[in-house]
Amino acid sequence: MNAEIGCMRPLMAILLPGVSLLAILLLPGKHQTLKRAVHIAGSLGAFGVVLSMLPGILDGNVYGMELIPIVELISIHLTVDALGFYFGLVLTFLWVLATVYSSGYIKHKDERFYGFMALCNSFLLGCAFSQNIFTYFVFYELMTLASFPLIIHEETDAARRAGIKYLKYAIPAGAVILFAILLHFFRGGGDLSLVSMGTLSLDAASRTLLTVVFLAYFGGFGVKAAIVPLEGWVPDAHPAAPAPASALLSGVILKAGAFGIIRVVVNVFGLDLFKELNLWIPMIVLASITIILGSVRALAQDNLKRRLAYSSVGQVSYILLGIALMSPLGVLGGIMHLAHHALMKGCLFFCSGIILKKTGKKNVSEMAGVGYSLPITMICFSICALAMMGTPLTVGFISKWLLGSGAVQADKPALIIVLLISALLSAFYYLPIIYTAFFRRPQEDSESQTFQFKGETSPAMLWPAVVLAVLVIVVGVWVTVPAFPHSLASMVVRVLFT
Amino acid sequence: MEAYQHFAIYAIVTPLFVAVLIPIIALWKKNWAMPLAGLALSLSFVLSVLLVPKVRAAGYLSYHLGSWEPPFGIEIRIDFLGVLMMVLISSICLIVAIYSLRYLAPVRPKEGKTFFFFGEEMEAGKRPIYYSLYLVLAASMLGFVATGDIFNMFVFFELMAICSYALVAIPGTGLPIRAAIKYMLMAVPAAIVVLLGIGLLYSVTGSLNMLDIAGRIADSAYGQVIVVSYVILIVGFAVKAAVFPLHVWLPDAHSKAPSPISALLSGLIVKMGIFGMIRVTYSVYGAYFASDLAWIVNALSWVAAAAIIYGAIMAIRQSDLKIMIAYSTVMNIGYIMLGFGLADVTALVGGAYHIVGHALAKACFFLCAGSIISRSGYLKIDDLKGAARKMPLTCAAFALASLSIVGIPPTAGFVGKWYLVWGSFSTGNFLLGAVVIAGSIMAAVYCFRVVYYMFFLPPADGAWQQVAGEAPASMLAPTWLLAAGALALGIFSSWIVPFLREAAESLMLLN
Amino acid sequence: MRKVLAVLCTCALAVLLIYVVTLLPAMGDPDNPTNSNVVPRYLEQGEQEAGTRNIVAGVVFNYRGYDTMGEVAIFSAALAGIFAVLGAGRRKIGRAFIDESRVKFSFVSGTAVVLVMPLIILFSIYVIFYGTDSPGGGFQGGAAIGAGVMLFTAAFGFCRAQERIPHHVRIILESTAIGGFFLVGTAGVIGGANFLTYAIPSLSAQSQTALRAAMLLILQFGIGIKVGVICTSILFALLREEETDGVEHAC
Amino acid sequence: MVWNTLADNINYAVAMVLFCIGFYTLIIRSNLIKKIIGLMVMQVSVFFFLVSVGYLDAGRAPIVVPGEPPSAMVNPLPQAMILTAIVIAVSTTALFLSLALRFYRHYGTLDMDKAKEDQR
Repeated sequence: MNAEIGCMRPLMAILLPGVSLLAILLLPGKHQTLKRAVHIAGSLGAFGVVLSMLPGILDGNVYGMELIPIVELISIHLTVDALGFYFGLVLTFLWVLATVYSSGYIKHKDERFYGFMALCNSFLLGCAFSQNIFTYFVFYELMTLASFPLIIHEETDAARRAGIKYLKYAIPAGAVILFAILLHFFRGGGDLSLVSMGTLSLDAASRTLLTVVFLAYFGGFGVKAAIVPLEGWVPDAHPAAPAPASALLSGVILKAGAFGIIRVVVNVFGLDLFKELNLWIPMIVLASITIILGSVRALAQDNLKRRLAYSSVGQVSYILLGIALMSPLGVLGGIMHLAHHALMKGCLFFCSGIILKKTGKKNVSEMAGVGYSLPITMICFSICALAMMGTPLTVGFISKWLLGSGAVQADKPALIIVLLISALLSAFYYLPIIYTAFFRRPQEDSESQTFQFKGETSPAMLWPAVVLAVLVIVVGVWVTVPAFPHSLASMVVRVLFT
Repeated sequence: MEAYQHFAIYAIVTPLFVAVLIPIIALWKKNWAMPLAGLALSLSFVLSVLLVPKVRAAGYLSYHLGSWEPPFGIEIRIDFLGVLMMVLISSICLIVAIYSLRYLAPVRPKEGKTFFFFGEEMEAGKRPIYYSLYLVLAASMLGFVATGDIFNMFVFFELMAICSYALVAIPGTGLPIRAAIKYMLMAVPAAIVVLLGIGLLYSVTGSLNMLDIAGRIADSAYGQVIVVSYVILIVGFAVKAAVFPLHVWLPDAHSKAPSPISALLSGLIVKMGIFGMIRVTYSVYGAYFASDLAWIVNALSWVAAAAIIYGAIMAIRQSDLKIMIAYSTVMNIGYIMLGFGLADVTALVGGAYHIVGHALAKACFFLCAGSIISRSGYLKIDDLKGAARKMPLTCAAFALASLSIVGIPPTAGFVGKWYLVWGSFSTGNFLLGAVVIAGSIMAAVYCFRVVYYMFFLPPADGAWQQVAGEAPASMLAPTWLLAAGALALGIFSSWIVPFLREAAESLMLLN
Repeated sequence: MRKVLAVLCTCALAVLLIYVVTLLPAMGDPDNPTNSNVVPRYLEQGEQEAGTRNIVAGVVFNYRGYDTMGEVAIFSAALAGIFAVLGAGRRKIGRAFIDESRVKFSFVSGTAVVLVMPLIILFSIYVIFYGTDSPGGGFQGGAAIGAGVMLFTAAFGFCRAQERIPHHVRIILESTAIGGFFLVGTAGVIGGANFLTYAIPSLSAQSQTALRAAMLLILQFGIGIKVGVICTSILFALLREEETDGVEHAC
Repeated sequence: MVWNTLADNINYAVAMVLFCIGFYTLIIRSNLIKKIIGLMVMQVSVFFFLVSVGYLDAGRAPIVVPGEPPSAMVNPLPQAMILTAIVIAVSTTALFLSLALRFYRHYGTLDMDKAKEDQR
């Protein structure tokens, strides 16, 4: 790994949304349009700055800077390596689309929503660019707090309950992570950095201790990543939050947990130690259970967003499965799925938001004929739903294919069955939506005016969904274009397996 | 003799002198009390700050009052921890004094909306007395942390106690009076007990200077008396510090006092009890510390853990805002005690850092509560629903301070807890470390509940209708200063921690 | 239940304390640590160094003058605290239950008090000024003044006693002691010594003794006045009846 | 052995017993004035203890008389300490009494337990 190049760009990327937040706060109340523009500009700026690091990253450079030493031996330190850059690029890109989308979607108390959205963007970028697990933890916790107002934005009772439930899960999880960090730091050698491939070793700490540390990390990050016994907040939070917030929750915030686990496995433990400790088998089992269970429970949901949320529970575990396989192709698939799922699920939630706004329909059973009134939306939805099932020529297929070959490579071909069952189940819960939307006649007696063709929704909401749907196909077809997930993920894998 | 050596004594004496001037001047100029108090406290603050580099360079500052060399006269002996406490005390006293100005102001109805709760209750004649007592309180705390003589420490301890009883009772109505009586019933015997402990110690050493005693008890023939006197002194200070089983006076006194006084009580005065314990343990009983007293100190760390859990549970159960904040103090005293009880340099750094961090955050809490109460008259947490719609800045300061109380990373509360956990892990007390983290979660429950009510719930029917709006700037600015201080201390901890570590090492070195 | 607990607590405390007593050095033994450390210097050089033949006064005012300053501050703070609790009102009129006593004013007691009062004041002034050389001093003399005022009040009633020593005069006199300490201390600092040094080193050696005596006198007098006045003020504050009906009661 | 020491230190022992009596009064009585009396007994017992600490067999008052050996004087330091402590005790008691007075005027009783229900 190359030496770090001192550089302001990571900090700039983190601060840019913050600047937009300030502008939102300082501008007087009446300039709504200007505020929206500033908000979009802030997230665009962050995306631009991240993108500007692409050539350097592809050359194998590492950008970074140390900000402030917090306590002895530990500082807030930013570093952009290939993996962090990858996550940062995905999240800033999705964020740009979500800000555009929210400028059309959010009509009530929009300042608060924009402000916390910008804050979340900053903090998540901090997560992506953190040089040590402590910095990761700091930004992660701040992000948890800043995302709470996004979830309860609608201020209904259900939203409040969901928000409180979210905190009830997330704050103890934060404490567990802190406990892991403390054990790691004080008993595991005192190196929290995420730049090398494995800082812990059996020389410095006992086997039991390392296992406890891993379990604490896994449990703590697992709450965000929605591992099965800890996923309880996900299906409540998604339907309660406004659509752009649910898209970000599923697309990025859940991934922050998964990304944390990736960092822990790859950079803290290192694949060798991880294998040595025999932790990969239980992780594979847990991931498989989550995949199946998430899909099964999605089948039973009638509420569209709830169904999507359960789908996310299953899909995020694909990433963990890929990492736990510890074969080059498996890891590649897992990491790539991080981006792929963000594209697909982002689009699906955008579409569900449009449906909710235009027709007021929350439940799948009520959606008969929606395809006629919102054709473009539903086409985007269908593309992504098909991609979720793993249809070739879409990103979903790439992930599944790589994961499957990874399983074979890791000598665990039985896992292919898990992938197939999951694909089958997702077909069972996605196809009925498409079928209902396009092929079922709306019942004549119920509010027939909503089913007339009234034109699509406002461009601010439509275009993000369209862009994502197009990307789902483009990225799925031209896999190896630079800046697409494959190029970056394969850089990571190359470093890992040499 | 260089001029800076006189800084410490003038930092202590000036407020005392101005305190007796204020009633005289108030005979003619009623409104001069606050500016005079502010002037005296600013002088103390400036002098304390100027002392910091000097103390840092020399390790300590020794000043012989009346030019008598130490065992014969009284010595002022300021180590780094002492000078840090002096800066903390003088700054917080100054900030809270500024806050008091409008808090105590008489009722000024504006369109029938604004009313000042406290100013209504207190007669105007009491205002100079308030500032007078306030200054004596500040001076006594400064003297308490600066002194190197154990009997002088007792004198300032009593001075501080008398001022705090009077300031709790100053509204003169039923509940504050009762709270003050409850406080006195605990604290006066505690002071007597401290005097008894000093007497026992004196009877076997024949000296009152701390350094001298420390040297004499090292090879004393009266080991058991010394252990008993230690227990007695610690119990005495523990009452003042409101350590868990002896805390019963605290929730009443802290919640019924005027809010600026609550801020001082929670932010500084209970810390003086802890400071007394630290001072006595390390500076006086250093020689016995590692051997005969180890089990007592070790027991204190478990008491501290109990305090953390108990305080947190009680804070969660409260429905009154100020009582909740008071129980939070019980809990945080547990944290500081833990740092002291673990008998480890790192843990002591954590405890000392928590003293500072908690002082800022808790003072900010009480000032916010004071602003809300004086603006709206609401005391219950349930009434705070929707408070942010009328008083966004006050509520935001409360939220920021609660981050520090909970210990979310870039705040002072986090740094303190981090070192506490470090200390408990490195001494092998994993359970205590886990208690620290569990306490943080419980703190999150009671702090974030209030923040949630303020920001995210609509007000109850008709509530907050007649409230005029944000508190005046002279109340907001101190609140925000404290909140920002709690944040800044978290971010720039790496500037302070090396000093504290040095101070802790020099304290522990006496063993 | 409460009783049992109290008895148990007290017994435990008693056992602990008696146990300590058996371990303490024998009382009155000249070899005790208390008699062999620190103190010999006070006894041997106290007169010369502190300028007082009464060594206790030397310790109180000179060696440990800082403690005394704190103590004086505590007394002032207690008075301020009492005002804070009972109400400070600079009301000219106050009444007390003794003014409404049905026992008639006795000529004999009045005359006796009038005759005794000057003697009390004289005695207290003696105690104050002679405190450096014999038992006595500012505190004791001040307490005597306070006792005299108490006697006067008992005989003539609150209203008349209050008229004699008006509120604002008391307020001014209360600050004499702390002011004295501050001035004496600062004089030492200006002279180049430490705070509360009873000397100005920059002056000639001959004048030092006189200077020290003068400073001691200032302090003793200040403390005496202050203690007397504060005793009086505390008495008045406790006596003053709360005006519940809102009507001002004339004397 | 123990009894001998105790007999020598009978002043100390009495002071400690007084202390305990004061403490017992303080916690068992609910009347405020009685509590204050208990407190004062505790205070006085500590003063008594301290004065005894300064005692010297066949010592005389610490006032310098020319011609007498200085070592025959009792220890002046505890006396000075007690002088300070007495003033402190007086101040505390005065403040406490004024609080009790105010308490009585407000609640009409001096009994802490009886006033407990009265939430004013």
